[in-house]
Amino acid sequence: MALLEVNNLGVSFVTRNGTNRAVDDVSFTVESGQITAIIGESGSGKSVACYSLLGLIPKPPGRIDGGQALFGGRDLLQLPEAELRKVRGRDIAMVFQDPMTCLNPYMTVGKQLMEPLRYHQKTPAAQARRRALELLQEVGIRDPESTIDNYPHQFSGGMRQRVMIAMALINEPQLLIADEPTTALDVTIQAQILQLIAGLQRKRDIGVIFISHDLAVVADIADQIVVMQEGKIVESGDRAGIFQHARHPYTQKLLAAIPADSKASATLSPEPLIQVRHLATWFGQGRKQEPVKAVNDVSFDIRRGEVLGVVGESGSGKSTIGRSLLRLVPVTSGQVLFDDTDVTQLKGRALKDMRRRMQIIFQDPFASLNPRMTVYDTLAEPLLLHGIENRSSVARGVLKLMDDVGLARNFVRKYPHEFSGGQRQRIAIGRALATHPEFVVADEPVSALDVTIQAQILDLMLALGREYGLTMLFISHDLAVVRHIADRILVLYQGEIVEQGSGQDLFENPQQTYTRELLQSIPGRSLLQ
Amino acid sequence: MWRFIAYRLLQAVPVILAVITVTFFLVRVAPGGPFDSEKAVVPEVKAALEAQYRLDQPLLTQYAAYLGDLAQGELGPSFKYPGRSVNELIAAGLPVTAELGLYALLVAMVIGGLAGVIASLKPNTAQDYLPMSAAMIGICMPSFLLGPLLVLVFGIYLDWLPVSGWGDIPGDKILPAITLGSTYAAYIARLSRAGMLEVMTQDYIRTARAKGLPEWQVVTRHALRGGLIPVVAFLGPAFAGLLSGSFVVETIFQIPGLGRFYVQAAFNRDYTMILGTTVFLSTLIVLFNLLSDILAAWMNPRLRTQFSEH
Amino acid sequence: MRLHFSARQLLPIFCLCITLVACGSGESRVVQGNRDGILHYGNGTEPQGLDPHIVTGLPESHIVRALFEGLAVKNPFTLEPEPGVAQSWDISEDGRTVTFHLNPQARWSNGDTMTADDYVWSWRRALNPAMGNQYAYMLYPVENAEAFATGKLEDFAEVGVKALDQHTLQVQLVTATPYFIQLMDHYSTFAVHRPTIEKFGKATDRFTPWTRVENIVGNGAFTLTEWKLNRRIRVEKSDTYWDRDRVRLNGVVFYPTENISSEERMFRVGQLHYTQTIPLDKIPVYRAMENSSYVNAPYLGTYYYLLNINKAPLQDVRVRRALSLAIDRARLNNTVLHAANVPAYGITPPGTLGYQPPKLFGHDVAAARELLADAGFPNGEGWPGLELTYNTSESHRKIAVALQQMWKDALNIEVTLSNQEWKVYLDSVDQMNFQMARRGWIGDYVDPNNFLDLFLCAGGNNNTGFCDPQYDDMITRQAPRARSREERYAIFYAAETLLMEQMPFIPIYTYTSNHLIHPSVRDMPSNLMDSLNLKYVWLDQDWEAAQ
Amino acid sequence: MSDASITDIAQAEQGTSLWHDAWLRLRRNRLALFGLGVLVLFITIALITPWIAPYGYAEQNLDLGASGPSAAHWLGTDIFGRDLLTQIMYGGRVSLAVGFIATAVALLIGVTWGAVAGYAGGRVDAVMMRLVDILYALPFMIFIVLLMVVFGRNLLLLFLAIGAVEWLTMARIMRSQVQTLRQQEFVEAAVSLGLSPTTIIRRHVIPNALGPIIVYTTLTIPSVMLLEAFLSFLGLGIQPPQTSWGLLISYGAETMEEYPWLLLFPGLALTLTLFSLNFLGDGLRDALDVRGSRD
Repeated sequence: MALLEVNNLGVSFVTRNGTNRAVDDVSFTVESGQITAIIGESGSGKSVACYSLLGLIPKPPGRIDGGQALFGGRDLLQLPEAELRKVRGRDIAMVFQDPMTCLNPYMTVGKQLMEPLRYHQKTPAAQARRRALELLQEVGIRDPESTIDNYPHQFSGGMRQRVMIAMALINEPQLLIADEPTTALDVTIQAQILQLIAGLQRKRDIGVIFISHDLAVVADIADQIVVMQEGKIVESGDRAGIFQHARHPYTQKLLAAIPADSKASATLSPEPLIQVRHLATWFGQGRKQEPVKAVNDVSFDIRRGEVLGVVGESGSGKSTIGRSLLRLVPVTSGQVLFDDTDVTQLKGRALKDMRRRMQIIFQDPFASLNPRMTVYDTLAEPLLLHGIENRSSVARGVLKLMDDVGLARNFVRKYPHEFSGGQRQRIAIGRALATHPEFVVADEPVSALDVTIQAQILDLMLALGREYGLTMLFISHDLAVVRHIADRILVLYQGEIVEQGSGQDLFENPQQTYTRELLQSIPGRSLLQ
Repeated sequence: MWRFIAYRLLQAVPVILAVITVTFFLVRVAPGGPFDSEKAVVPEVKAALEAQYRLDQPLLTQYAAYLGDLAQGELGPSFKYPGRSVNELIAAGLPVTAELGLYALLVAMVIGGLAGVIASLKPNTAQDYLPMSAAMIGICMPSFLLGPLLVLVFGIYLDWLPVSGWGDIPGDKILPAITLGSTYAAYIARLSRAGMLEVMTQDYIRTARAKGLPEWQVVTRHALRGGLIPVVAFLGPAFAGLLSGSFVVETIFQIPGLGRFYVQAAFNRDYTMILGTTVFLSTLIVLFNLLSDILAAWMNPRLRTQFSEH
Repeated sequence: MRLHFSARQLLPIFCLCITLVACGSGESRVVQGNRDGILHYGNGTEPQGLDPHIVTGLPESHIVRALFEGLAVKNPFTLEPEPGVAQSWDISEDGRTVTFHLNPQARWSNGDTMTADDYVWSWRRALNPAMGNQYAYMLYPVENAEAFATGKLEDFAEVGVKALDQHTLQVQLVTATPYFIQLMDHYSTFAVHRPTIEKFGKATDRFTPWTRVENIVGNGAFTLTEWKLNRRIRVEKSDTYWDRDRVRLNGVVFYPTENISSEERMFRVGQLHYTQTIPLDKIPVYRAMENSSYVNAPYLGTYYYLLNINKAPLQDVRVRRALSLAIDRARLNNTVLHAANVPAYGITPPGTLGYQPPKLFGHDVAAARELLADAGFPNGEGWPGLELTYNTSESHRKIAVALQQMWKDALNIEVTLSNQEWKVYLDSVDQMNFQMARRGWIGDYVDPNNFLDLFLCAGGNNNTGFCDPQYDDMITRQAPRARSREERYAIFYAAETLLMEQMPFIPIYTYTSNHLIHPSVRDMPSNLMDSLNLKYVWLDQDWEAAQ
Repeated sequence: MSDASITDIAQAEQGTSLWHDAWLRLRRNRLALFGLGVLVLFITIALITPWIAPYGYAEQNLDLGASGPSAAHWLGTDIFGRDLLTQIMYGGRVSLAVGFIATAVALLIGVTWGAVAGYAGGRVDAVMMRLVDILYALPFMIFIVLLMVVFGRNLLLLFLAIGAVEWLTMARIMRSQVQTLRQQEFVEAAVSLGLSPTTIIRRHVIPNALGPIIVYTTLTIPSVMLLEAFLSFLGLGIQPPQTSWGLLISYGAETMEEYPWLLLFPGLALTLTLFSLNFLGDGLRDALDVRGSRD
């Protein structure tokens, strides 16, 4: 008998501008001892389906239209709130996406860990504490005795996710629902967490629902896969069935979107556009505190028309390099020659002219556009500022930019909050191209996008790069993406370049141990050619 | 931690000095002197009086002399109360005003805090508007109206509480505290409501619910701590406002506080008294601002660990 | 810091503290006071100090008169002087020499006997310019006193006061002064205890703590036992006072009741026997009560508007008279002032020791319009505007607003109001930069001279710019020479008539004293000087039976 | 590339501009609309008072004195027999003027001061905020009393004095807003475009920091009205025969037992204004909160 059986589940949200059905007639089963993955892009209803089972959807806007959710012989959807809360706390546990915000910052880790145990089973404090220490050990936290009384901000992202998992398992649940547990983590840490979840699932023989938007992530650990699109299940089957011979076009499109190849080598002019000599950018030169050496004595060249990839985990200093080149961050020492002029010494007018020739694209499409300026204003501002267009011709210039980035013209008067993530990134790219720059820094431009959208944006950037003859610095923590777009790749570790080479060389014979570890951690390693 | 406090205290010195200088010269510019009175004063007598208080010396020497005395903690004699020094008057008045200010702050926090938290649980419903409107009454009813009203209802008609005085008859501190505190209850209600609404959307609240905790435990054990930080940060400016506004309440309830001395001094051009009270009120305000900043930082573990590290 | 209270736990605590409090504020002070013989007295503002030669305000005078006693004391019923420290006094034929015979029983509160030398030393201290005594002019009738007080005379021996022996004090006056004995009741003429003062510094030192509870030595019916700043001052019956058998109160507690509304509320809940004043709008309420505790009586003072006769348009007497005639004083008094005062048509309050001032005009709008037309402003045309300056107070505002409208309706002229803060107002009046300004004068002693000498050319408190040599001559030369009171009053009458024809000021009303006095308070009569003599006052425990 | 003409832009689907979008959302919030309605009503009445006031504001009837609401005087009369409704209307002119103008002054100084301090950071920020601390430390009530006493009394000074005291908290709120916005990527993008700091503050930072400022403004207006009342209570505010709601309330408070209507009606006017300001303020803040809209 299946651990959890969901039949014809329907959930819709009643908002001012009409009701929309987030989950439409969804049925699936979860066996204990198996990992069932639910894959779908944002807005596909994958999270809503699971949350509604546990009553975690706020009732006024949300509404359960119908369906059954059989768990342990009882229909969760009919249970009174008090009963549902018992199930939620003891039998079904959850792990959420962003470890940085899912723990209560004002409470020690130990106390939060023991809370479910103390509340549901009224276990005395001393015993609960021992249980918590055991679990911390089990999820791989070294020396839990000394850290159990620390506060969440004293743990790294990966460590906090381990604490979340420990907290979920403390009441010995039968079902664990993990909602994109590794999306916010670095690729190496993501690999460790995935192994941890798979290991715990086998050891405790519990059912796991693994929700994700990225097929590659679940390629190694999922037993069953369910693919959802716009509230409906389009396909489901075992891992081999889905990856080898997916039937539904949407599933095929998802598979195709995973960057698997490395860029063909192109012939480039040898003459460097950017020369970086011993660049060092340190933060917090307080009197007494030790300065943070974000970028430490880095030197490299970027040839004209080349796409240089920079790969590294958070804290490796990759973003700082990008911002140092553009003088968005004060450079401590070293030289940055742009077409033989040292950018670090420029001031006033000269700096402004230089800024025209260098632009940046940011990661978060929601934060990189001024919410209170229409697309027209956002694109017109750089055109007018640098005199590329005058008052009369600016309208034509804006429309050309919109065509270049593939945005429909009649959206020109709209505001950022009326666009999807992908469309906003197109606007940001349009803004960067407005001044006809020679050099563009792309700081993780696609990390926040769904896989299919990610593929479109990468292709757009490659196409525009060729058309505008751009030289690009592409920064990302995702080695697969960088390999797909960059001619040459720098591997960065704690502010220093560890290795560099073309995508192909790096993948075939990585020299440094850190590079090898990076390669191992790429999810869905088996899918790559 | 102590380095931070020392640093802030050090910063307070120029602040207080600036306050003294501004007040010192502003007061002397005001028309009318300390010794004018309705019955015309014989010029010779007035000259003798001004000599006794060194008012006939050039302004700068007076200023230097005053700072010299201040350095030794001597605030000079009061013009209006001959035979009494400003130190003595302040020693009598300051503790009362500080105590009234604290009770008022307590009232404001209890009324405002409760209203804000209850309102935030069900936003934009009756449970939101009723408590918020009740807290709002505090803002639109000035103390010179609320005070007499409370006295009439509780003091005279119901005869539950004394009509005036401070510390003589039990219970005579309740009405003044409510009168003074109610204005700030509204501000605190809005702050705590906004703070709680902000916190309730945080992810760790969803985690708490996922643990199966009942709603009221989710609110008290998890949401309250974060939600009330903006309120604690507001206590400093609120206390400053309370001190300034306290003298109306002190006049209505015949409370021997510093505020009342201040207004009498201002109206009588009792220069040393004005300066003395201003210095003490400013110091009290600066200290309390520091205290509320430290408290707000202490409530946030991230800042607390930074403090204890260096 | 753990904020672990939950809403459930908080509720019970909250209810507990509400019930705890709601047990009423216990037995009222009046009931206790009547039992223990302690009078609870609302005293207005917090007294500045208790040194008789420094203080100036009314609140201070009540306490100083309880702790000290002058050579003569005012009888509260008749205001006639009664024996104080001096058991008797005799005045020479030409009225210029007064000899006081001190009562041998008179003692200081520390037991020392009072001697004539005490008075010589005290008057020297009171007149010493370094002392800054703002009431030194009370002793100016004494020969050379004014010269010494203004620093023109160094040697005090030339001042006309001598101690003939331990118990005889002889005073030489500049000229015959019928009201001189009354002045002996004013505290700036009181004796102070020399050893105590000199123990804490020079005689003329203002900062000495000699008036502290633990140091003060007085010679009055009570001694100081407690002074809590801005809270209360407690005095208790003195056991060294020569007339202590007559004193029936065991003690008095003075409260600083600055806010008149709060004072009235304290009276209503029985926290006070006596209030300093009463809010204007409460008068009709209390007057309507049967056997009400509201006491209203004539008071030696006049409320008037100073006119600056050097400034246009007031330099024309017709304008001044028109302004005065246009005011309906009776209507103002009955409505805005709730009939608490008496309309005034001169400077001297009627009935000042039998003197009746002249009444030259009444409310006559027609005459007023005619006068204004003659003065060149027919029906208000060409009126340059007039500003009335007054200091911030509830009653001043009400009167000013009412009169502003009366002038507008009657004469169609614009009068703007300038409400100034106390010291700014004093400064404006002092520097004469005003056109019309509110003014109130309370008599220092019961004699028309105290009001009429205001408008002498050299009068310190003239502030109108009015100067008429003939008027000066009548007041300073002719009146003192009058052989009898009738003749003196006739001269005063003629002088006041001349004054009112010139109208340098607009009289509005004669003051009245307004108090709330608990029925249990006995022998605290209201008198023209509203002067308080605690020697006579006593508390009747079964006052209800008497009603 | 087809030559796009201006008309092409015009036909572009008219995007709902943020302010337009905010107005749509505000229109659905009944309470905010109620608030807006009351405010507009009060302001229009205040503007056209001289023409519609039933009696002259100084017209007295001493014999009548304080009388309760009657046919002749809908809201009764004050102790001078002046019609209370007329007093409230004229009082409204002063109170609303003081409320809005003083708050505007506070808004202007506070917003610019906070924006510059927040954006500049470092030493400039430290100095500017130290000055704010000094003014915070000065017991502001006393500061106003001294100001009014020293420079005498006129309405303009009243506005400036109140405005000069209320901008402190405004500056602090603005500074914290600007500091958070400063880290936003769209500001960094603006820097990389080469825009000057002043343009960045004006075009990018201030419009996005207005939410909390608006809410605080709706709290400042009533408290400024009460501050004017308090000053008038001390005799330092406006001069008779001018009046204001605050003054009417302070006179009413003194005779609340004998003539309760003298306190009730002005109090009601002020309370109604306060509540409508708050409902409008909350409505505006929610309407402007972009996050609350689509995603």
